[in-house]
Amino acid sequence: MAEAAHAQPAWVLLAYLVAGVCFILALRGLSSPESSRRGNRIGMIGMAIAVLTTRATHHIASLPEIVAAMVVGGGIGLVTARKIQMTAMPQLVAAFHSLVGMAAVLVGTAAFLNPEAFGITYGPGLIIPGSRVEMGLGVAIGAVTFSGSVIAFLKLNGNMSGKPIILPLRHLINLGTLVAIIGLIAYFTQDQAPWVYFTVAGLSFAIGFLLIIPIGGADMPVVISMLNSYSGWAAAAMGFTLHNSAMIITGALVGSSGAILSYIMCRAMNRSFISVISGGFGGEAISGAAAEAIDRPWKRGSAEDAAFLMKQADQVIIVPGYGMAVSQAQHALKEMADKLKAEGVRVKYAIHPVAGRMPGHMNVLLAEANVPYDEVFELEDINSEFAQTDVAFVIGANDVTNPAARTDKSSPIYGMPVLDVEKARTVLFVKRSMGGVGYAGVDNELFYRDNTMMLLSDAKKMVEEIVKALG
Amino acid sequence: MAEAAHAQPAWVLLAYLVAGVCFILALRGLSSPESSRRGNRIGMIGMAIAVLTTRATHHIASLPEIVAAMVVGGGIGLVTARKIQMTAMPQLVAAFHSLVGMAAVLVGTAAFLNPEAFGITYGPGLIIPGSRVEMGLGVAIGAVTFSGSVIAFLKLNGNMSGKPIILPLRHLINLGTLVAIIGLIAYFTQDQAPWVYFTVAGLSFAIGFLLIIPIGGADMPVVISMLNSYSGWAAAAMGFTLHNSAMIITGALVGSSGAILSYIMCRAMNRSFISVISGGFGGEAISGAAAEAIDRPWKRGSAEDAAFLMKQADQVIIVPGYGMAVSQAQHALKEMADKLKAEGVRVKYAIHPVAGRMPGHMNVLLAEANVPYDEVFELEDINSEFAQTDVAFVIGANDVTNPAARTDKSSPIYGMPVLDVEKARTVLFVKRSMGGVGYAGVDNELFYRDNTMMLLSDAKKMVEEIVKALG
Amino acid sequence: MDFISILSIFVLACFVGYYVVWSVTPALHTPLMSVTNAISSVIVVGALIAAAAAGSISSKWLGLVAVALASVNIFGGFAVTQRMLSMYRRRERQEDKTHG
Amino acid sequence: MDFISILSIFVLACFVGYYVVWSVTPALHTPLMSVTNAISSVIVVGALIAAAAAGSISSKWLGLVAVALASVNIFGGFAVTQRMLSMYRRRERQEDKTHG
Ligand SMILES: NC(=O)c1ccc[n+]([C@@H]2O[C@H](COP(=O)([O-])OP(=O)(O)OC[C@H]3O[C@@H](n4cnc5c(N)ncnc54)[C@H](OP(=O)(O)O)[C@@H]3O)[C@@H](O)[C@H]2O)c1
Ligand SMILES: NC(=O)c1ccc[n+]([C@@H]2O[C@H](COP(=O)([O-])OP(=O)(O)OC[C@H]3O[C@@H](n4cnc5c(N)ncnc54)[C@H](OP(=O)(O)O)[C@@H]3O)[C@@H](O)[C@H]2O)c1
Repeated sequence: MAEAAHAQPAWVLLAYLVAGVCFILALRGLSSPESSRRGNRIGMIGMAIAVLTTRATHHIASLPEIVAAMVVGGGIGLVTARKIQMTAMPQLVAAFHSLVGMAAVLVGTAAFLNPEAFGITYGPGLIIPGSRVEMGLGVAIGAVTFSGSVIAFLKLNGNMSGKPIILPLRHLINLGTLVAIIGLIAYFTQDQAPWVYFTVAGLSFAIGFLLIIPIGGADMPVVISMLNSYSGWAAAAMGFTLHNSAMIITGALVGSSGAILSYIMCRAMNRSFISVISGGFGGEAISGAAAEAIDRPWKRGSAEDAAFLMKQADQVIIVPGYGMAVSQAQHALKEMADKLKAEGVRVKYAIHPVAGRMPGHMNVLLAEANVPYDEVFELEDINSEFAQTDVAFVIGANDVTNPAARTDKSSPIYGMPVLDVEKARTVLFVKRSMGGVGYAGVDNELFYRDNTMMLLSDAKKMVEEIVKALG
Repeated sequence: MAEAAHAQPAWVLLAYLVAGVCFILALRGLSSPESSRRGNRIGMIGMAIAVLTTRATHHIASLPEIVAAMVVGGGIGLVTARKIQMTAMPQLVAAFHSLVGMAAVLVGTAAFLNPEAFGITYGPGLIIPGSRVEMGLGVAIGAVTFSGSVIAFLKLNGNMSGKPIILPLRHLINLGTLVAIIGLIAYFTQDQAPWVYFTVAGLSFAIGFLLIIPIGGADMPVVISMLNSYSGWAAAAMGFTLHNSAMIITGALVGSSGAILSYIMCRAMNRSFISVISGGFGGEAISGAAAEAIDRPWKRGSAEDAAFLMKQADQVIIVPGYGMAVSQAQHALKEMADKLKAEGVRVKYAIHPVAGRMPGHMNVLLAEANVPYDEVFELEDINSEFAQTDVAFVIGANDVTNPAARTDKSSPIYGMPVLDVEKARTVLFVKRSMGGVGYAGVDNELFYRDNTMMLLSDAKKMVEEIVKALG
Repeated sequence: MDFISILSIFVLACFVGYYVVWSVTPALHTPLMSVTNAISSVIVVGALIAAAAAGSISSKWLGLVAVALASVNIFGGFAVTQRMLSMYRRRERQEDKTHG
Repeated sequence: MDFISILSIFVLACFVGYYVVWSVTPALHTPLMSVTNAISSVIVVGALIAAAAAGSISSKWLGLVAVALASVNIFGGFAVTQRMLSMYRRRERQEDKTHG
């Protein structure tokens, strides 16, 4: 009885292993766009194997209800997946994470209420102490994932102000809650009382909120990746409880993926992970430098000027940034590039690793607009080309072009690698205003350079006008 | 009783896991020279953990004998490691592989004779059928590794002619032997008779010889890698028998390493693995093209000419090949480069991925001569620089510079990437004769180009003369 | 499967995860986020066990809700990933469309 | 450890092996060959078990010979790898030597 879940027939264990391998292959497929679609299908197969194996090995008393639950959930998922705007991907990912977190909490609670079904008892109603720890950790991580993701979703979706909400004494409160959670999980191995379990769950929900509200809206991408990582560890903890290799492999994959993406983002922003998590940064950016800078002279251009300049060029490099995503200018941009190509201009896209607000943000938007991915280059591959380029067309990007990252030690982005757009013969900047700054809240000296022309307008409108001017 | 080996205490299993992880970290360290030394030490720690754990969990009746065996073996190993010439590395690796193969055979035989000690019985003297398969596979792979490596060693060390020895009907004989081995292993699960076991071992020794003798001496590097891979799979098979995770992890690491290195070599030689293994290629290279080519005009230079040309140069790129290894010219070469640097010449080294006779061959020789590894460049990183280089100094390399790989579809090296030495203003070739060809047995059109000067001599002697001429 | 086996699998899976994620091309980091999301709902296995069990009504309903939530993720996650991935195209095909 | 656990460990270890070997820099492929050689003598574990057992004299002597052979490899393999690796040096130190 005690080891019921662990004494599964060999083919079941094998099936879960195969499912785990399918998930590995799904991520492996993402090493290139060609193999990625096949990889995704292998991932689906893996999930089907996991579900069918579970279905086949558990006497299912309530098949109709389960099918109903899957149809309802699956339906909602499919419709959402079809309808969602590509620019809303960050929110979607946050929302989906919250569901995984909630599911982990529910599964943990079900296992707590009915441990026999999970084969984790060593006597009537008595849960094996090791499983209690795993269960406690799983529920705690799941709850943090849930509440944290909900806040991240609300901030990204604009239902909640992106401003960091700073409580007094927050570090003390967080630390206290964390210690309490760990202490209660330890105590849980001695006393299986419901109040212990539910207090762990409750405190974990609370700390999820507390941890995320002080973090500014703009820092949410790092938070989402971190929560992604957490949802992986939650799945792994459940996998330890159920001795299920598919869950353990998945947990490790998802856990690593989130951690590595957070690391990549922090490194590219030149900030430590701790400083992101401790919050208070990245709210509505308003900077002193911006206000004073407006006095400096700068050149304004029109759509016609831009069209004229680009038509003459041999090569134009387009540098998209967050502003392109906000105004959804990618389709218009593609049209503009096609027009230019028809005029014999070579057009390339230069993508900074953290342009936009999440990893790969610009790539997915350009792909949506049908830009072939072999015209799209990463920073290292194209940075040396700006010097031989006639026009750099910067659309809604700011920080990722800011030379202060190279020269000004006091700048918050100092040390981040940037695109050398200023080496191009002419630099065009599309943005809405001279005062508006980007994510890091700093002004960009390039706006005031001689070879720069500012195209002040919403990105999409400006590009559409350029397309018109190109005739 | 039956599952004795499998019912080990948790700390033992954990210790073997830790040992396995140490081995992973040891290979991981090799991703850069800086981390490699630490990695190697971690590997040693892993091995110590594995040995000490085994020692601690088995009642050792014969400790003095075991210590004696380790001291003798270890002593021989250490002395060999200290004395060996770097140019003899291919032989050394082959010799070491043969020992691993033999050890696997001996362990398998010991387990067959005394299965109780390994905890693989289900009744007095009766071996679990699954373990019989694993044991049979382990012994077969071990025996192939042993006899194959012995032949490889003899061919590489010159104790045996490098000529392929082609038996009539060899494919049929090999296939028959292979089928017999597999059939006997299957039969072994039914009948545990000694004759079955020892016939498997005997046939496997035989097939190791048969497989390797038709392969020419020059193809031995691929063979060694393949045998490396085999020794890994033999260790993994033993790991399945002993349910030992350290052995399984090691087996998978070593198995992959050998397979990947063979793949890299075959790809760089533009030959299929099958064609290498089926043999008959790469003996003493004598080619018709070479004899006829001698009539074409070519320019001969002296050490003084070479010294003069290089002294005048802004940049010299040195391209070492197999001939440098044969004549052990690396130290003299380093001296020459130092002299040139003292004259203000920029000196770089260009390494083709399959220059020499084993992966990384040139790198280790240059490292031995104290050439800093940041002066040493891989093909992709330096190939574009030849066009801006005054002198390409090709020493004992032939195939890796042969433009026929790009232009002549009928050439055996067609399709292999090569170093574009001919783009340099002057190309110096150091080799012993005009007729002598390289591994692939083809002449090199570059020898007869206008901007080529041939320096005919043993590589080491020629370089020493150039050093003298440089003053 | 004993605890050490599970632990071994976990440790090795962490190595695999580390390497496999670093080898993902940066251009596909957004699909990576959504596909990891989809696969992390393998937690549905636990939800199915809970929902299938006859023992406890409350546990059954918790399980059913968890099945529904995880299903949103599974179907939504894979579908949105597939939708994104189908947008990544090379120039060749592109040209076919434009000039075809 | 049951067979499936062992198999799972093996499968995952193959993935790890694949990635870890591809990430080895080509300049260190020769040391890679010698260090894999050294670690593959982990087969010494089996040799020790055989040599330690009291049951059978022949098996014991086979074990002892295997211990000796594997020891050649262990000590020789790691030592020659260390010797090779200690030769790979950057320019900085080099310069110290040359001009120092
Ligand atoms: N990608 C990631 O993974 C990630 C994650 C976390 C943080 N970050 C951070 O995000 C930043 C990304 O840099 P970025 O250069 O892409 O963006 P940015 O520096 O945030 O600048 C965005 C620019 O777009 C303009 N803009 C906004 N809406 C616009 C619209 N509708 N039309 C035209 N322009 C508009 C803004 O100026 P106006 O207001 O004047 O229009 C601003 O100059 C970096 O600092 C990076 O560290 C990235
Ligand atoms: N590295 C690997 O992993 C590996 C593995 C398997 C096969 N291979 C193959 O090996 C070949 C390597 O190309 P490579 O360019 O390095 O060598 P190569 O093409 O084999 O040429 C060696 C050259 O060195 C000369 N030579 C030999 N001994 C010499 C001495 N004592 N002094 C001066 N010159 C001497 C030979 O000409 P003389 O006789 O006239 O002196 C010959 O031209 C490729 O074909 C590759 O596919 C490499």
